[in-house]
Amino acid sequence: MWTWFYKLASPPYVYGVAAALMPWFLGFAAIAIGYGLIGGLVFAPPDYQQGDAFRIIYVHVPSAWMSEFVYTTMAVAGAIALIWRIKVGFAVAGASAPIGASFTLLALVTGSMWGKPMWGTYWAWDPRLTSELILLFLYVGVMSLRSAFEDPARGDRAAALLAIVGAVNIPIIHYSVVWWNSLHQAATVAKLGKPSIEGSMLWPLLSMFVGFMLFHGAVLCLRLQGEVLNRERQSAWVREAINS
Amino acid sequence: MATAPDGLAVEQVHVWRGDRHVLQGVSIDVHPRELVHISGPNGSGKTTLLRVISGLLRPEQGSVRWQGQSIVRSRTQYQAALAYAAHEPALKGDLTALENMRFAVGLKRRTSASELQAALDRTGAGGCADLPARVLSAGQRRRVSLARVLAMRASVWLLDEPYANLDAAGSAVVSQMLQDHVRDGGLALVVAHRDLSLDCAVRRLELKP
Amino acid sequence: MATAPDGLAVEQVHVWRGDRHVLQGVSIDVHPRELVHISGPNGSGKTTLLRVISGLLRPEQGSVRWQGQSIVRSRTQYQAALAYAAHEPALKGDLTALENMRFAVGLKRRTSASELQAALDRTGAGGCADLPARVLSAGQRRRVSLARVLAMRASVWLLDEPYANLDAAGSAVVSQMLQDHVRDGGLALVVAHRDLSLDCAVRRLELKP
Amino acid sequence: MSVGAWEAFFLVILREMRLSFRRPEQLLQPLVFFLIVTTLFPLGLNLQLSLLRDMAPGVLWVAALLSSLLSLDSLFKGDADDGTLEQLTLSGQSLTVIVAAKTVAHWLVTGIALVVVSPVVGTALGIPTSAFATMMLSLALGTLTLSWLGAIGAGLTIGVRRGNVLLSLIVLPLAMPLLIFGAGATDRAMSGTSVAGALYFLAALCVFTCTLAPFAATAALRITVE
Amino acid sequence: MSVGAWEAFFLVILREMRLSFRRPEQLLQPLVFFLIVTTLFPLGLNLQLSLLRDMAPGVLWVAALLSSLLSLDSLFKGDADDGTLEQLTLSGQSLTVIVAAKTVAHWLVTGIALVVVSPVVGTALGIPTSAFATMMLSLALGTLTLSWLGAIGAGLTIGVRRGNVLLSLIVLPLAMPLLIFGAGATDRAMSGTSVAGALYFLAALCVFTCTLAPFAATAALRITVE
Ligand code: HEM
Ligand SMILES: Nc1ncnc2c1ncn2[C@@H]1O[C@H](COP(=O)(O)OP(=O)(O)OP(=O)(O)O)[C@@H](O)[C@H]1O
Ligand SMILES: Nc1ncnc2c1ncn2[C@@H]1O[C@H](COP(=O)(O)OP(=O)(O)OP(=O)(O)O)[C@@H](O)[C@H]1O
Ligand SMILES: [Mg+2]
Ligand SMILES: [Mg+2]
Repeated sequence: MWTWFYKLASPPYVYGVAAALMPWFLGFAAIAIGYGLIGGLVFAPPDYQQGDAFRIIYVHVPSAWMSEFVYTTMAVAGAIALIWRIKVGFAVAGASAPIGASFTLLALVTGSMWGKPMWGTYWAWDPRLTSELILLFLYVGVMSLRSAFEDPARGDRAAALLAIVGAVNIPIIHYSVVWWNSLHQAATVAKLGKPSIEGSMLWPLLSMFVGFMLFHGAVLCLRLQGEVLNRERQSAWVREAINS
Repeated sequence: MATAPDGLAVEQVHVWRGDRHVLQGVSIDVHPRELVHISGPNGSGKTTLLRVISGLLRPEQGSVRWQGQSIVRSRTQYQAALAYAAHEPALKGDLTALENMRFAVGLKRRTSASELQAALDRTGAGGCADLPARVLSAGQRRRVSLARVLAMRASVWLLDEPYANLDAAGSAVVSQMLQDHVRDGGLALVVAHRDLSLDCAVRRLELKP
Repeated sequence: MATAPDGLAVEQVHVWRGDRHVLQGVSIDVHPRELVHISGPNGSGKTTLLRVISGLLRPEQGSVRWQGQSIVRSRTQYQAALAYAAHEPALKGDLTALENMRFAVGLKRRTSASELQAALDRTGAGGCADLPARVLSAGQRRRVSLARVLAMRASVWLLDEPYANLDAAGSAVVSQMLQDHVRDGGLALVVAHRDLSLDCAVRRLELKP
Repeated sequence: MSVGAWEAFFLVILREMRLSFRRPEQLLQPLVFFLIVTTLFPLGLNLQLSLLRDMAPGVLWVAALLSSLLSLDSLFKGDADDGTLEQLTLSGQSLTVIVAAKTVAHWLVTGIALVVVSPVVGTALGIPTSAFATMMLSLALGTLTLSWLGAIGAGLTIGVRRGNVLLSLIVLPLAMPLLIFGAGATDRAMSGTSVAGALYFLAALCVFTCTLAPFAATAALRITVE
Repeated sequence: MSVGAWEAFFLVILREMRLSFRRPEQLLQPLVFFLIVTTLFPLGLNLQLSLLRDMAPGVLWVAALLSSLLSLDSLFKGDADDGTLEQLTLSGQSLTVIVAAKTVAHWLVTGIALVVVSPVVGTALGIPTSAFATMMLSLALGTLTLSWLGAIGAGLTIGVRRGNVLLSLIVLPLAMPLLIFGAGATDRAMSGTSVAGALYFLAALCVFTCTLAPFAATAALRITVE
């Protein structure tokens, strides 16, 4: 019953799928991000309080969401790899970590750029901000643990385990605004029911988010190809793929 | 494929370390009352093989079976019946020789201090029983680690160069230990660079570099 | 009292460890072109004696002189002329064999990578030059530590069980090394549990337990 | 004559205790570290007492985290270096039992001691006596949780050079919720507001970790030992 | 063909650097530890921002001390465990030269890195840009002094189990004046008063330790190596 699952997860198959999907992801990402940028930077009205400074929201919020999303992907891929001994899972987890760390860094940087006009300081020790910083530490921990091992197989497994253990912190980061009164914006978009944001601001934001997702998909495919090739460099199909 | 339901069966074990293919399909069946002398030049993979057989290292290919069952499945039962003495004597420097024995052997079977002391006496390390392992000489440590093997009363012995660092008297003790173990129905795999001149049948497994 | 102005003189060395009087007045004169085989049962103080002679350990009584001078006085000159290989091979696991050699030998004399590689080749560890020491087998490590002794070009060799962990080929290399060293005017003190069958005069120092 | 899991558990605890008490001065070290970090603070700050009182719970908790963490680094390292960890792995006992015993022993030696001296430090930092019960209870729960998190981290970093730094990099982010709720509880106790919420959360976290961490730590060890 | 003292000094520095750079990600670790410890405090303090600014110099200095300390523990320990320290002792070079090289290499790898990232941490803690020069200079002097003090402590604690805790016991009291004057200098720079006094004192302390500590550390090593 599981054979189809294992076949789907076999390295050559994954390599082929990733190679085929990559351009599609990239193309749609360009469209979605294009619409989001134009809609957000040109057509959306300036905020009545913040003026044009609020426009950084179009990068900040999607990258903040992505930072959590990618971590979850990484932990899930790691769990699959550890439990069912599917090597491709390690490749996905390994490919995800630097992407997620980059999104986290982007969210931190855009957030603090936004913080200067809003709160008058680049950094405040607010729970949301601190927990995002902790997320960055988690990513750094996973990446350095992976590279701390001489034997890549062990590094993979150790990093996957750490990613799973660290996943406990994701809900804490997400609900930090709810649990502690904080400077930071409470949930405005991702609220059930009616979002408390105007349509002409909302749609470009959602589009940016979709675009970021697709872009992440594209980068993941690209990195995944590299990871798979590197891991399977001894095997026959890689030699063929390279020679052809 | 004839497995050995009452012994140890190593089947087509392959291990790569870094870029080296260290174990290239090693197979051997060992039955009770058998002793296998593993030899081969330095770096040929003897230690690696013992670690695979003990279950410390999982081979990339191949399997090890104990009484017909894969040792991955029946790990705890198998390891309860196993005594492994590595290159290093594995003693805690801050504990005395006797305490070291007590905590290592105590996890396998209930023992008494007098039984442990008897094992130490047998390997000639009785005088060191109450010294912290830190101050023991290389040969004394080796003797303590051999006494630990004795006291475990295991049926499978994996010994990595048990003769190293021992003086003539010590070497004689090791040979005697091995003979008695095999005669009492145990099986043993012994890595040694010198010839074992034992009073029992010795099979040889030679690893190529 | 006849000192040996061109060699090593150990005079009435006494060492207590804990309650044990380990070295009970050991004396020996060693001249260039001489090799001393130190033997004795496990725990009789062979390693302790080598550590005293190297200057790592100060004896409670007695002294060690090199070219007529107490080694406490002329410590740096003496130690520059000394190569000591202990029980453990003393390699940094994160550095490759060659790097290990480079940093250890480099403090004694200027060398080149090719010279170090030649020493490694001589002891049969040439193939491990670029592997981190952590992954080497016990015998390979011993070979690297012997290559280090070779490359130091010291006139005094103190070797603690150089034959341990080595295969037959390795043992032959050690014997050859020792003969060449003595022939070239060096002196050596070697701890070994087996007989040294060398093509040069071997004096024996037997320590009592 | 085979040895049951509980017997093995207590034997390993006994072993760890024996090792700790063999060097009694070392038992004191995490404590003294704790004392020193808490005194360093006021020194570095040269500020008024009222300010000091406000930051007391934070300082207390940070010091407790760090001192417990520093000693965690050697949880498996010593055994791995001298080869006894291999012997424990091959003992035929479940590795989880052994890991659990080592972790509990670590907490018995360092965690409890911290809890016991915390009133002294608390007094020095100006924490009122009325808050001591909350402070000690929260520290007890917190250090136990931390020992478990640390066991995972220590298992993952065996054999890594300078593992202690990597260990803190791995464990401290995981320990942040502990710190927030632990210091929060003490803070609330000082201001007389209700502490139940924070304590429940700490207790829940502790139970959660105690149930799952043994398996995670075992898995970590298995990955790094082979 | 014998090797001069300077040559030996640079060879040992090269060796230490090689060892550090063999795992480049580990170079970052003391830094990350520094960042994490500075993050811990605000978390533990329940986030009163005004408070934070007042204690910023203290937090910064305590974090720097701890992170430098943590990596000091392995200064001689690794070499002692694998027997290479014996080989270094027998190299025929003055042990003082070797100790000095190891200590300087330690500072080059950890101290300088701390100084370089301190502005980032400083900004996060609300230290104004005008105080950065003082902060960095004082940290540079402080970490160098600390490396030397740490070398003495590390020499004394070789061969002792759980050395790192003992190490902090030995070093931290010695480091108290550093902390008081270092944090004091930054504090004064923040409030705009004269910093010369504190900096002179730090510089004097640094020169004093750099002259005497090599001999003290060598003596400490000799005592424990036998
Ligand atoms: C360094 C500073 C900042 C960091 C690290 C940061 C971090 C984050 C994170 C992690 C999220 C996603 C939360 C989630 O839903 O899980 C987020 C969302 C958001 N951030 Fe920030 N932020 C920062 C500064 C700011 C500033 C200055 C503003 C504007 C006042 C802002 C406005 C928002 C908004 C509107 C959202 C969407 C909230 C929602 O609908 O859930 N952020 N930020
Ligand atoms: N990462 C690696 N890269 C390359 N080679 C490796 C790696 N790890 C281990 N090896 C090699 O694998 C072999 C391991 O051998 P092992 O320790 O089993 O030898 P052995 O037969 O026990 O030798 P000895 O008699 O010296 O104890 C060695 O040749 C070692 O150099
Ligand atoms: N603190 C101590 N208390 C009692 N005995 C001690 C103490 N320290 C060392 N010893 C004893 O001193 C002796 C040291 O011997 P050493 O290591 O020199 O032996 P060796 O001749 O090298 O033996 P081997 O052949 O086993 O290497 C050992 O017998 C040891 O038990
Ligand atoms: Mg071997
Ligand atoms: Mg010896």
